[in-house]
Parts: sequence; structure tokens; C-alpha cells
Amino acid sequence: MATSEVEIQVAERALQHHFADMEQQKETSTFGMWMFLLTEIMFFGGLFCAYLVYRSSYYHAFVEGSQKMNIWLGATNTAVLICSSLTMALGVRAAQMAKPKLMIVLLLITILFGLGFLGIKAVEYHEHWTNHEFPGPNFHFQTGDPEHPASDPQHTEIYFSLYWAMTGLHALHMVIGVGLVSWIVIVGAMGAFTPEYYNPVENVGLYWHFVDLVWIYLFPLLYLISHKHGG
Amino acid sequence: MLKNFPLFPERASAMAWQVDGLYFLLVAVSAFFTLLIFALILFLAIKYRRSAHPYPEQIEGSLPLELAWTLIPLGICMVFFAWGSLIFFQEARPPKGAMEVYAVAKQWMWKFEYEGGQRDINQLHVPVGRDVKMIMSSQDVIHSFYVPAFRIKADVLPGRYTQTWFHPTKAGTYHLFCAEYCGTDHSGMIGQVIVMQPAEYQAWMSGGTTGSLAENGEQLFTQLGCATCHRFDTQGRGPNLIGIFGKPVLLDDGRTVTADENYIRESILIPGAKIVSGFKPIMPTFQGQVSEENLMALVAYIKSLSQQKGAAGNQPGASDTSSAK
Amino acid sequence: MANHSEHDYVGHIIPSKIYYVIWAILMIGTAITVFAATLELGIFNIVVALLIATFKGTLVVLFFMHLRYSTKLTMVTVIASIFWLFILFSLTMTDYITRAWSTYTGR
Amino acid sequence: MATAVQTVERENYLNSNYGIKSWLLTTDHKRIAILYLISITAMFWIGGFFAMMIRLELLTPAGDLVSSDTYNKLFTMHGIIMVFFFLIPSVPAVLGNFLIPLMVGAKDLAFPRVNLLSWYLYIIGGTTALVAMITGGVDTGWTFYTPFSTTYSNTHVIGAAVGIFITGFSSILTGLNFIVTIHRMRAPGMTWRRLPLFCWSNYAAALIMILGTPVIAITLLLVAFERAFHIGVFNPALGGDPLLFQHLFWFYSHPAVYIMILPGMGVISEIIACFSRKRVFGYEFVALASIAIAVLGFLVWAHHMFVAGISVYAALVFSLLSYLVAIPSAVKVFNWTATLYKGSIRFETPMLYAFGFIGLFTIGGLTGVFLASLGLDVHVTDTYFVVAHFHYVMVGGMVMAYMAGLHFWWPKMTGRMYPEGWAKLSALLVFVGFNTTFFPQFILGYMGSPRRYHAYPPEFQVLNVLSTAGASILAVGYVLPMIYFLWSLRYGEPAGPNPYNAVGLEWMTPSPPPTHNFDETPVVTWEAYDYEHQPQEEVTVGH
Repeated sequence: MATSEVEIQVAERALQHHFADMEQQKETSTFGMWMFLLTEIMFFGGLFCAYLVYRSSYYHAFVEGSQKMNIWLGATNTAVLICSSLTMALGVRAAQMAKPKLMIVLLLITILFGLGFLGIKAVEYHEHWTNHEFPGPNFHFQTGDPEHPASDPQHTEIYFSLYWAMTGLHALHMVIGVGLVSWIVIVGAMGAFTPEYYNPVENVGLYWHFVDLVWIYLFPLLYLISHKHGG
Repeated sequence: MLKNFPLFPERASAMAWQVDGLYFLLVAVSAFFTLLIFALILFLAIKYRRSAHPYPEQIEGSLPLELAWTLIPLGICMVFFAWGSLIFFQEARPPKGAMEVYAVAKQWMWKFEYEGGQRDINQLHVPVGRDVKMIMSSQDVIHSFYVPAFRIKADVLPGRYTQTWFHPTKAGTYHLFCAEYCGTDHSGMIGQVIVMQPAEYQAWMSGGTTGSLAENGEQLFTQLGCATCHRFDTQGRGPNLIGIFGKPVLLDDGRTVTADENYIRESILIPGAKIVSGFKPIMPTFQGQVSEENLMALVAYIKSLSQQKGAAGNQPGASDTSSAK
Repeated sequence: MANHSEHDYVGHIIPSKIYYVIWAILMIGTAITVFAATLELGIFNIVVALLIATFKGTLVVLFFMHLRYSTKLTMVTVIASIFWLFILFSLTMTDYITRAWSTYTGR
Repeated sequence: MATAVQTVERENYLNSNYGIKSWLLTTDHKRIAILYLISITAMFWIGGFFAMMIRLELLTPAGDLVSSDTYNKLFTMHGIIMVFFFLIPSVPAVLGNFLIPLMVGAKDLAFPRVNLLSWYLYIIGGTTALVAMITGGVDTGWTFYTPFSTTYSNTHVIGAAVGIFITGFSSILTGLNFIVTIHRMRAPGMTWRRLPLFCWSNYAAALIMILGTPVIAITLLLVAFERAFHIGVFNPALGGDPLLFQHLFWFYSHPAVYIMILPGMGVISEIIACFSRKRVFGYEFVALASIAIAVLGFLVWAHHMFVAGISVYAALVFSLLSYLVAIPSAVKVFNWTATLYKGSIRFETPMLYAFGFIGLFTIGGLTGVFLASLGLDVHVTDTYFVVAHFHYVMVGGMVMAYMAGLHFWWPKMTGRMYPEGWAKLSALLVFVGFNTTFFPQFILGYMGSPRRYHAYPPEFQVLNVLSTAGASILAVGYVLPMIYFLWSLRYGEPAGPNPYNAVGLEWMTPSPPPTHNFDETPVVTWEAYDYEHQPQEEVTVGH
């Protein structure tokens, strides 16, 4: 592979003193990122465990809560995230192939998708908030069907606690993700990355896909529990 | 309490000897291994001290030895596991026909209610030689019912019942401790378990009460309007409660649960959580309207409905086959 | 791994076509998930939803996150995360599933 | 010979730069280790002060020295400080940070800046927790059991929880750094089978850090949210299950005791090998036992909950698994003992501490078997028996190992020897004081004395007085090293690169090591603990 002198210089600058060569540095950084994601999985895992326990014990309450979710907004958001993952993956590929401009364009689109996701989420949050579906003293749950009053509002409140905690934590990760991608765009525009040194792009990409992955599970678990009857 | 320098609390229940037996064996085995290790270290360290043994011999390890000290401790452990579990299962399963005492724990006191309707605070009176089953709940935080002389302990949780049991063998007064940290006056949440001779106990029990626990429950059952739906025939809008206690109940989502104390409690407080198959979720919640004590009275009443049925089944001529199906 | 030589520190470049194909499958998967939720499958609703989610997640991890082209160590990391989640869920549930058994059955 | 090298003071990590910024912005793992050493020592004394207050209060049966609220805060803060801010970071963050790169022959940890970040997180978390304590304290017990912590306590629970949450990330990042370093930064020839056991055990502890810590982080976050917004995930009054909190809490906090003890075991392996001048008996088994403990340690958490109201069948499963985790610990003890066989044993201070560790850890471990046994656990759980058991493992085990390691590597870290006579005295004081403090508590526990009691029935007084007397001896045993270590910084004998004539890469570089650890990347051609080919030591050190 032909590398220009500038690239070699950039690569030398990018090699930290305690690594023997670029290969060791790259593999180390990628492995470190995966380790971090392992931690993240366990972090969400605690919440998923709580979800599992309560859902298995209070299925009715969870069904009633889940029926308050806007499936179409949720499904749209899933699609938005999947699209953002595609542009992210293509962005990393552009970095690998020494196409910094293409990378920046793709990452900017990724940011737009990310912001779009957060916007839609905000609309949903607003709806739940005004419907008193935020847990706490103001929580007031109605099924909206006088035939079937809420059977177990207490545990529906727990459903909503978990809903807010899980999606809120996820949204926080999205915000951090948007920040990280913006950072990559800025640093990338200054010419920091080469096919030899693009670990930060790769790692931010891994993070972004991981956040997408969490949502892929959150969507069916929170939005699609059951839609057959009113409780 | 024992004088001088006691190493064990008194043994005042049938369980105490069993627990102590396991304890003695464990102490013996532990002492053996501790002394073995101490002696080996001392012996080897002195024998192979630098001045006596200046040139070490390199030894890589030994598979037979490794296997030996993996498998032998494992075998010993399995013995303790089996024995400990046997004792635990006895502790966890109250025998049939035990007298029942209801306990409510709150910061920082114990309240007891007997089947006869008598009440006690921080004192638990029980007769020698009867099985006693404790059904316990907390009004606030987690507490723990601990009687060292009986070698039993069970956490008392808010929002549900936990249970334990004992069989006192020796009259006397014993410590009752709260063993789960519960706030400011945790160390003051202590009481006494007073074990009495049966005759004495009868005399103590005959003190004036307004009615047994189940009778109080029956009154509440009427007052709260439970009886309008839970009729004792098949016409009610709610399930007939006669004979349900301790039996499996089929729910509308296909699951089966046992109608134990916790199920009855939950059905009163959160009726929508588990709906009996064939009924509609129309029962209002009684959360915040019934105190822990009244809940226990209601539970005792619903239990008594099943005991009457069972008693009837034992009479000659009366067939109990319908409920056995 | 397959095309990853030891001294090639330029990561494996995946043809962009693969990314588009994966993207399409993920989008279709999402549509199927929503559709399946409207069916009445009883307990299988959740099973179907989780199976699809797991299928989608696997694709994301294998291709978008390049696991298919990564070292064995990375694969072990992913397997470890699933294993520990399994420990957390299953051992917690041993308590919740069997809690109601203890009091009256078998006495 | 040692002094000859030291006459010309060569540049090392300590004297390369003296500015305060050069410390606070350092990415050198050795300097970060020193930063940790200073901060956790401060935490140790704060936690120790609380412990002394507790012991003084318990001299008499009545609660007369402090009020019951104060007492509750004392044992809570003792627990929080000692567990989260001393024991968990002690060996990994100080000795591990300093030694792992040296032992594997690397210039630094894999992520030096992350390493510095984790120290700052520790400081921020520690400060948050300390502020919560100074402004009013916490009284939930270090276990934060709900619904007491979420609803009934009116102390600074959120502050303490947030402090632990932040420190948790410090722990996660340290663990991550260790794992990546051991996987990716080993010098040529340093294969897994040549890796020092200290690295193996820190690797195992790091696994627990990254897999367990996130779960307690999210759990404590939920507790803080419950308090702040009156949400009821763990509050039974609002439909939650307090046992779920206990499950999630112990999912981390039980393995956390292995975070505390595993690195200590690594220290002991190094020391036993060095002072017996032998390869550790059954090296592979000791290494694998570390990993086995780390994995099995995740399967046993509910043995803290046998009487808490969990299913009896679940209790059965957890009891069985708890016995299994005892086995690898036993394997280690037997292997250490067997290492002495036909060795050439020297009784220097680190070795004395190591002997103390093996003895006390054996007792601590065996009493753990009592607690794993269901029928017996019902009686002794939540009593002083448990207190004694975990202090035998944590103080008798871990703190002993930490002191052993600190003595062993002190010359490496500072270039100076500690005064051997005083050090032996303190080792003896710690051993005697510790046993006098905690052995009576086993009896106290079986007698039925519940833990966390401010006032207790008078028949328990004799044992409590004994315990307090022992604690005073123990305190002297800890104050002494503090003094002579500081003394040795200026007046200690220069140590030379390898004062114990030990084997290992860390001993092949000067003491204190240069900033880049090794002048040339070492190439390892020998097995771990290759004492066979190490020249006899009469050549090097004479006291």
C-alpha cells in the first residue's frame, strides 16, 4: 500500500510512546472499546433484569402500560437508528479508505439521524409527561377505556419507572454519542485520521452501533408487549 | 441466662440441637484444617529455614496432590451442604396443625396477635411442646425475627408475609432480637419470648378478649362489604372463598398459583394483579384502607373458612371428594 | 479473521454492498416485528419479538461492528457479556419462579 | 553492591520532575500508583477512626458514648469507606498499578490517560461521599437496603450513593486497563504460562470489576432516583420488591469481596515464592483457581439472602454453588503451604505477613463454609459471626496481604528499605491484635448477638471488652508502619534494584524505576519464579 510522507508523519505522531507499533496500538484500542461495551451491557443488564422480574410477576400491569406507547413513533425511531447505523458503518469505511470528506458527510448524516431520534423521543416523553405517566407523586394512570379501568396501577407505575429509566439511559447514551461523533467530525476535518490511524472513528462507531443494539431490544420489550385486549 | 462464660445460647427448641450438632461438626472439621495448616507452615518453615536448608529444591507440583485437595474438600463440603439443607428445609416448612401467631413489626417494636384474639407488644407467649408458626409482616422497613435460643431467624418484610416456626422444649424467657438493621432504635427493637407450661399458658390465654382473630376478620369481612360479592355459593360476582386456602387457583392468563397467605393479601390490596379464571377484574382495591392487623384478621378468617370445610370432611358421612378434585 | 493477516493493521474493508444488504434486512426485520405484535400468539408474541431482535442484534454485531472480521479475543468478549447477562437473569429468576412453591406444596 | 549503584542518583520516575503539575497531570502508572497510595491511606485512617469509635461505644452494654443515630452513621460510614474507598482499590490501584506494567515488561498500562482519569474519578467520588458524611452522614448501613434507604432514612443517602457510583467507574476503568494491558502489552516471551501470579489474580479481579461494578452502579442510581422522585422500583409500599434490590446489590457486592481478596492472594504468591526461593507449587492450579474464583464468585450472591425471604429452592441452589467457590480458595492455601516444602525459607517482614495471611484467611474461609450451610446460616447470619467472618477475610486476609505487598515492594517504589526490626514488631502486633479483636466475635455471634447494635444485653460485655482491647493493639500495629515508612523515605537504607534477590521483571530495573520502566524492552526466556537459575543471595543482601 502506498502511503504518502504526510501520512507516515501523521501515523508517527499518532503512535503513543508505550506501544511498540501501530498494529499493537490499534488492536489495544479496539479491545479496550469492546471491554468498555461489555461494561455497558452489564450496566443496562441491571435494568433489563428488573424489567424481567416485574414483567414476569405483573404481566397485566405491563400490558396496560405498554398500550400507552405510540408504536408508530417507536417503530420510526427504530428505523431512524438503523439508518444512522448504516451511515455510521459507511463513515468508518470511508475513514478506512482515506476518504475524509466522504467520512465527514456520512457522519454528519449520522448526527442528523441521532438528533432526529432524540426529537421523536422528546415528543413521546412530552406526551407521557402531560398524561401523568411519569412515575412519582403526579403519576395517574388511566387506560382510556371506561370498560376496563386500570387493573393494577401500582405496578403499571413500575412499568413506567422502568420505561423512563431504560429509555432515559438510552437517550443519554444517544446524546453522548452525538457529542462523540461531532468530535470525530471536527477532528477529522482537521485531517487527524488516516487509513493507518482511525481508531477513534472505529471506536465511536462501535459505541454508536451498541446504542442502536440496545434500542433493538428496548423497542419490542417496552412497546410491543401485547396489543390484544384492554387488560 | 447462663452464668460464667457461655459459648452457646440456651437450647430451647427442637431445632436447637440439630443446628448445634452441625455446628459442632463444622467446628471440629475447621479446627482440624486450621491446625493442619498452622502446623504444616510452622513445621516446614522451621525445618527448611535458610540456615538449615540453604539450597532449595525446585518442585513443579503434583497432579495427584492437586486432585486430592480439590476433591476431598469438595466431598466434605457436599456432606455439609446436604446436612445444612436438610435442617433448612425443616426450618422453612411449618408442620401441619401448628398454632399460628401473627406478628407485625414496625420501627421499633413487635406486635403479636394470637388466634384467640389476644395481643402482645414486644412479648411473645408460647406454650412448651406445641409447634408455633409465625406469620409476619412489616409496616415500614425490613426487620428480622430472631430468637437465638430457638436458632431461628426470618426477615420480616413490608408488603408481604414471611413465616418461620419453632417447637419450644423448655420453659423460660428468651431474647427476641431484630436482626436486620432498621434505623435509629434498631438495637432497642428487642423483646422476650416467654415459653410457659401448657397449664400456665391456658390461664394466660383466658384473659379477656373481644373475640378470636378469625371472628374479628369475619366482622371486617361484612363491614368492608366483601360478602356482597364473595358469597358462599356459586352466584357471587367474586369467587367463593370457602375451602380455597392452600389450594391451587387457576388464573385467567392460564397460570396456577397457590392460595396462600401472600396470595390472599395481594388479592385484597391489588385485586387486579391475579384474576381468578372466569371472573372479571371488578374488585376495588383496599390499599390504604386496611391496616396490617386487620389484613391479618381477614387472612385468618379466610383460612378458617377452609378449616371448617376440612373439619366437615372428617366427619363420618360428609364427603370431601369435591374439593379434592 | 478469515482475511485478516497478522501484519495488516489497516482494518478489513468490507464491501459497501454488504452494509446496504444488512441495512435492508434490519429494516424488514423491524417491519416484521411490528406486524408480528399485532398477531395473537399468546406467549409466543414475546418469543417471536425477541427472536427477531436477537437476529437483528446479531447482524449489527457481526457486520456493523465488524465482529465477523475481528480477533478471537473480541469474540470471547462478546460471548462473555452474553454469559454474564445470562447468569444475572437466570439466577435471579430461580428465586422469583420458585418463590411461590415453597409454602404449601408438597407438605 | 547495592550502594555502589545508588551513589550516582540516576533519573527515575520520582525525581524526573518535581512540579505539582507533573504529579497531578501525570500519565505514568507509577506516579498514579503513588497518588492512589496517598489517597487510600487517608481513607484508611478515616475509616479506621470510625472503627475505633464503634469499638469504644461497644465497651459498655448501654449506648452511652454516642447517640444511636450517631452510632448508626459510624458503622455505615466505616463500611462505605473501607469497602468502596479502601479495600476495593487497595492492592489493584496501588500495587497493581505500579507493578503490572513492570511485571509484564511494558512501558505503561494500555491507556495511561484513562488511568489518570480513574484516579480523578476516585477523588471526585471520594470527595462526594466525604462531603455527604461531613454534612450529616449516612445511616443506611453500607448495604443500602431498601425501603429503608429509599424512603425511611432521612440522611444523605443520595450523596453517598452518587459518590459510590462515581468511584465505581474509577474501578471499572482500572479493571479495563488491567485486562487490556495483560492481554496486549506483554513483553516478547512473556507467555500466559510465564505470567506472575500477581498478574493472574489481578486479571481475575479486573474481570469482576468490569462485569459486576456496572450492575451496582445502576442499582445505586435507581436508589438515588427513588429517593429523589418518589419512584417505587424497590419500595414495597409502591409495589416494588426490596429483594430485587438485594439481588442486584449482591450480584456485585458478593463478587466484590473477591475483587478485594484476589489481588491479595497474588501478593502472597509472589512473596511465598521469593522467600522460599522456589517456584510456586502447582503454578497452573493457583493461576486457574483465581479465574475459577472470579467466575464462580458470580454464582453465589444470594447466600447473603437465605433468611431474607427468597425461595427455599433458590436458597438450595445458591448454597450448593457457595460451597463450590470455597474449593479454589482451599486449593490456593494448600499450594502455598506446599511451596514451603524443601524451600529455603527466610523470615523477613513480608513473609511474616504472608504467614499471617494464610492462617487468618484459612479461618476466614472455613467460617465462610459455616455461612454457606443453610441450616446454620439461619442462626448466625446478621450476627457478629458474620462480622467476624468477613473481617477475617477482609482485614486478616486482604489488609495483611496489602501490608505484605507494601513492605515487599516498598524498596522498589521508593528505593529505600524500611527498618526490619520495627516492621517485624508491627507484623506481630497486627496478628495478635487482629485475633484478639475478631476471634471473640465468632463466639459472640453464635451466642446470638446481632450486628449493628448500638446497645446490647449485658451478658455479651466480656467478649466485647476483649474485642475493644484487641482493636487498640491492632491500631498500634497500623500506626507503626505509617511512621517508619515515612521515616524510611529519608533515612532508610538505599535498596538497590533487587534487595530480596527476587525473580521477576520488576526486579530487573533500578529502584525506583525510571519513567519508562525499562531501558530496553525485556525479552523473557525463563519461566515464572525461576529461582533455580537465580544466584544465591548471600551475594546481595546482608543485614
